Amino acid sequence: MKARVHVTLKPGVLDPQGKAIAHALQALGFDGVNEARQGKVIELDLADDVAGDPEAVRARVDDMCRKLLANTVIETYRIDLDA
Amino acid sequence: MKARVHVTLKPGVLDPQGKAIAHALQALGFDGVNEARQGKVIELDLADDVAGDPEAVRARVDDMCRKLLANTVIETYRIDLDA
Amino acid sequence: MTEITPEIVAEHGLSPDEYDRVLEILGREPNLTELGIFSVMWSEHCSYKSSKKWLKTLPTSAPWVIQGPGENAGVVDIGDGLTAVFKMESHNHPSFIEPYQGAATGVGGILRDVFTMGARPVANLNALRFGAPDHPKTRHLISGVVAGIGGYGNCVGVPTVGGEVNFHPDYNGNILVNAMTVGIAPADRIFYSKASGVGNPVVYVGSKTGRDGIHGATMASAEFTAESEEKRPTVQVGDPFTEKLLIEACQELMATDAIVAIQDMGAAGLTSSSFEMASKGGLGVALALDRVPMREAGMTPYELMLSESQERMLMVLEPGKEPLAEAIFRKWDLDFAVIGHLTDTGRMVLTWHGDTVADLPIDPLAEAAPEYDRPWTPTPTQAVVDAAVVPEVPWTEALPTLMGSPDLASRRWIWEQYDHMVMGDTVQRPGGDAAVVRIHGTDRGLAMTTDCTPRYVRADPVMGGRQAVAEAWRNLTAVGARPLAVTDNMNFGNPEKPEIMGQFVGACQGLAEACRVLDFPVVSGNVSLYNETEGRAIPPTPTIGGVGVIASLDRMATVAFKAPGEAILVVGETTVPREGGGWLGQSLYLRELCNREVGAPPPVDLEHERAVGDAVRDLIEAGRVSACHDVSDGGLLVAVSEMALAGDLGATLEGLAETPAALFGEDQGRYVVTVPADQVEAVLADLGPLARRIGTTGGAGAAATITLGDASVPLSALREAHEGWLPGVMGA
Amino acid sequence: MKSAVIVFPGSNCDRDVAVSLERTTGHAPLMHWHGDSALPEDLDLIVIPGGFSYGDYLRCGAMAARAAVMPAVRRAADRSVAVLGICNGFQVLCETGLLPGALMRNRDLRFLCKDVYLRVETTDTIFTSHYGPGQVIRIPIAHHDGNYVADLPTQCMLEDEDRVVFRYCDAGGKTTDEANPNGSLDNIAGILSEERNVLGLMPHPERLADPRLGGTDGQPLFASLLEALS
Ligand SMILES: Nc1ncnc2c1ncn2[C@@H]1O[C@H](COP(=O)(O)OP(=O)(O)O)[C@@H](O)[C@H]1O
Ligand SMILES: [Mg+2]
Repeated sequence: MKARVHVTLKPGVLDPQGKAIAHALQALGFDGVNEARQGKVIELDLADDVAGDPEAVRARVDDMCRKLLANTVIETYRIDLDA
Repeated sequence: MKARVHVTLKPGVLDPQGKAIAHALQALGFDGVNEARQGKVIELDLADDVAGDPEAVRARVDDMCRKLLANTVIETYRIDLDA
Repeated sequence: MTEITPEIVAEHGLSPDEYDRVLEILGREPNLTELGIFSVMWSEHCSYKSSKKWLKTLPTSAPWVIQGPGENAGVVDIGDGLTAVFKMESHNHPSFIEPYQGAATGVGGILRDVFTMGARPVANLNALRFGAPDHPKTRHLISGVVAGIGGYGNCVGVPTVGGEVNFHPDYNGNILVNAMTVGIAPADRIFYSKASGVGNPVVYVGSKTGRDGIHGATMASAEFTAESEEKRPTVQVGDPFTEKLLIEACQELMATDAIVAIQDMGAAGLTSSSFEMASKGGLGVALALDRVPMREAGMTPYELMLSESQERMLMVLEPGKEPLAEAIFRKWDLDFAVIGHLTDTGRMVLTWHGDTVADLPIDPLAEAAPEYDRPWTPTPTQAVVDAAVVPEVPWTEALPTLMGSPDLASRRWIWEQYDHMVMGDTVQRPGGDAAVVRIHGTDRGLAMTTDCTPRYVRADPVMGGRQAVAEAWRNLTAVGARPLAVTDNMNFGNPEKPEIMGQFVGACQGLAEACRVLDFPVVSGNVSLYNETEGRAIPPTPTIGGVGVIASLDRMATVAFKAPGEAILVVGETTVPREGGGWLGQSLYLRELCNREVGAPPPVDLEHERAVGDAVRDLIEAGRVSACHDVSDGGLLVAVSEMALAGDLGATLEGLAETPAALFGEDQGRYVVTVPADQVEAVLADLGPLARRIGTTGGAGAAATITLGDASVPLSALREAHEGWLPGVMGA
Repeated sequence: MKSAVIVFPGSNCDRDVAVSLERTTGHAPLMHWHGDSALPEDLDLIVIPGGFSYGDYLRCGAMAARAAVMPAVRRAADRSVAVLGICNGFQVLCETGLLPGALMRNRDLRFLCKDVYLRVETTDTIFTSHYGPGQVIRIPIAHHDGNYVADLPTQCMLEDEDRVVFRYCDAGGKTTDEANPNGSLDNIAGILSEERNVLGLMPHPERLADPRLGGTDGQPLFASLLEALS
């Protein structure tokens, strides 16, 4: 089973990378990019014995996010589960 | 209109960050993570005059990916458009 | 309009008395924006209300001091028309909450303090204190803080060349991150923050303002609780790339004569920068806040005045120079906006799309800020530890243990994450006594170090304060530099507790005494109070950053043994208090091998310190010593071992009593030097009773040992202990 | 020898390499701003220096590779002008496609600044003729993303065409895994273009080319260029 965790900066938190990307796109002649924000996706491949009940898996991945994958001071996260 | 670009390492390219994540999860007592891979998501907020025909927008974002957002030597990308 | 209730006043960290003073100054109730401004201006962080009385007692002048405390950074003359500009600042609370960004923005902030004055930053240092190595949070904090310091400094392209690290359980809930920057500026082009010229434009440059760290300054002034950790206030995110552009743009503008005054936006951002500039110039200022470049929609005047967004500066320009300045900042892709002008009203008037949203008198607010004479009690004197009753662990066992102990183990794992060579002038990299950076294009050097031994300060704040200054002076001397001046970063607990205030008062006294005797004035500094968690204070930590100058890099000393067969001398041993004894109170021997952190710390005899240091420096300047290292943590045998490791050469020692006191006592004012064999007699004759020979260098590679009497320890075992500890803790 | 150093916003070893060039050649190189798309025609050497161009945001070197000056650099390279990319410059050259492969995050994920040993794999280049074949030299690295990757055909091609110029090794010249500071494929530290006029390398030869800084093993690289290009 695969879980995909999207980690993004909280709204309002400065995103220097995003800012630079928007700027670079503009310099390359791509007009009309109002804003760019950069986040991470972490794809986890979970062993079958761990998988099973999606709610349990979700709770487990949520725990991973809070403990390691996201820095909740400045980031938020979203979990997608793949069958 | 928002476009979301997912940039991930090509299969077969070693992912030191993903490896470290899998390792750290295990050290935290999360068993059963076979593999972790880390990618980027770049969220673009496109001006309304640019938006419009989804196919044109997609072509445009694809162009951005090839010109800047992804390094196709080691990365692949996927584009999602939000209405 | 928001009604100002006592709750709102309290949330802004103002006491009822202080609020009464607000009412008195205004003659009316403040609105929320005004209250916010009072609150940050009168926070401990900006007003120094608890510490000012004592900071005034520090010596701050010398013929070579060009600018002492009171500006963004201190300035000292280093000859040839150049100056060194430096300061140290803490970012303790933010680094505990978000180690990477907290530490990174700490570096960014101190860099701005220095380049605001017209200097090009040439080096960074960092003084770090973490909790117990085995505390569950420590690893995460170390890796985040180190990555953050490196991430910022490396990207900006300023080498991080030195620092120090201590571990103690009393930092478990409150780590210290003190960052120092040293810059070089031409003596005739120093920029100050004093505004002048009614009508002159006030200009905002750098990054846009967002809702970053609103109330950061008031937070940094309040004690930490588990609850405040939960609240997770918005932490500022650093953008080192923008900082690099800002440095280059400022340098470019500073080469013209467009700038009247300049001030970075640090804690309390736009509020304190505009207040300080106007207040120093005795002027007023009118700002149209709607012109401030904003990152987010819907920002309010309150937020704009309190935001701590990074990488921003405020300047007063010569009239008519706006287009010139704007062109430079645009070239570097930075925001530029004329947001107001200076007035003769002595007031700060803020408008928002034409409406006045705040109108405050500047002087009463900036200068009549509260100043407290807080009650204090002196720290009780500790008994002197009798060396005779200290358990004796054989030195062959004690030495490897000490070399691999948390406070003595190598910090290589840390400094290898810092680019310590960029700019191409790092002549002494981390690992020695002081880092040395060549003054670009010359053959002279700036030496720099940070020092403090918190366990000494806790046991005896006066002596510990002296020791911190003396050790910094000694580390500069040990590379052959002439010490010039210091910056201090006073990290203490809650000053409302008399015993904590007593530590502060004692440390200031010790600092002042040492600075005076050593001719080593304080030119800048920073105070961080309320470093407590759940009522438990950190060990008092007055970190000293010292800077000195080396007249010729050909006459510089390093710690490494250079060749076999050279004489090893100890210089300055006359302070040993008792026959055959050494000072074990508060020593690492006592802590690491006897598990006791007790006793009075080693006394610092300042006259002796000076005499010994001057003699050692004379030897170095005359090219008569081949290596030099001061004796500090861990004592004599540790100092010798560090020299052996650096040179990959062993040592055979003689004439030393095999007692913990003689080998590991931490008596102050001592150096170990090596001298080529044919010159020993002459050097010993010149130094007289100040020096004695304790051994000979020798044995290379696998055969190298530290030998004393019949016993020896392989250098390889010491290296393993020394280099292995930190990577072991960090799991890599 | 007429040389230019390209300066991007965020470059920070531009001055360092200029100092080395000036020490070698006796005159200062041209410092060329990234936004200026026209390079002088008579250059012998273009240096893309180390640093954090555009903050290394998105990917190291990615934005610099798309800067206005880069088409001119490419044209110069096509005309056989020597191009030297150091550290961030190597990343930029890979991102432009002037050199094959890519540089990823270091194996241990940490920024690393320290001296490493390199083995000179070929002296048949304008950059390394002053070294001996197989010579072991000591030069600092300072990077977060120096982990060289390339696919198998590329790897074979580099090998077959003698285009690997430096490999990380131990003091004795052995290319062991422990001596590999960042996880690079085959311990690769620097490679050449097909025409052998473009060199990219992660270590910083300009940082140990002055006895005052503790070593001079970087100096022969500049001396080789001087000899080849004047
Ligand atoms: N955080 C750090 N960053 C960079 N260098 C450090 C750091 N901590 C320690 N060092 C370096 O390690 C060496 C030993 O530090 P320390 O034991 O504090 O020296 P000393 O006893 O001479 O004051 C010094 O060269 C110092 O600059
Ligand atoms: Mg020392």
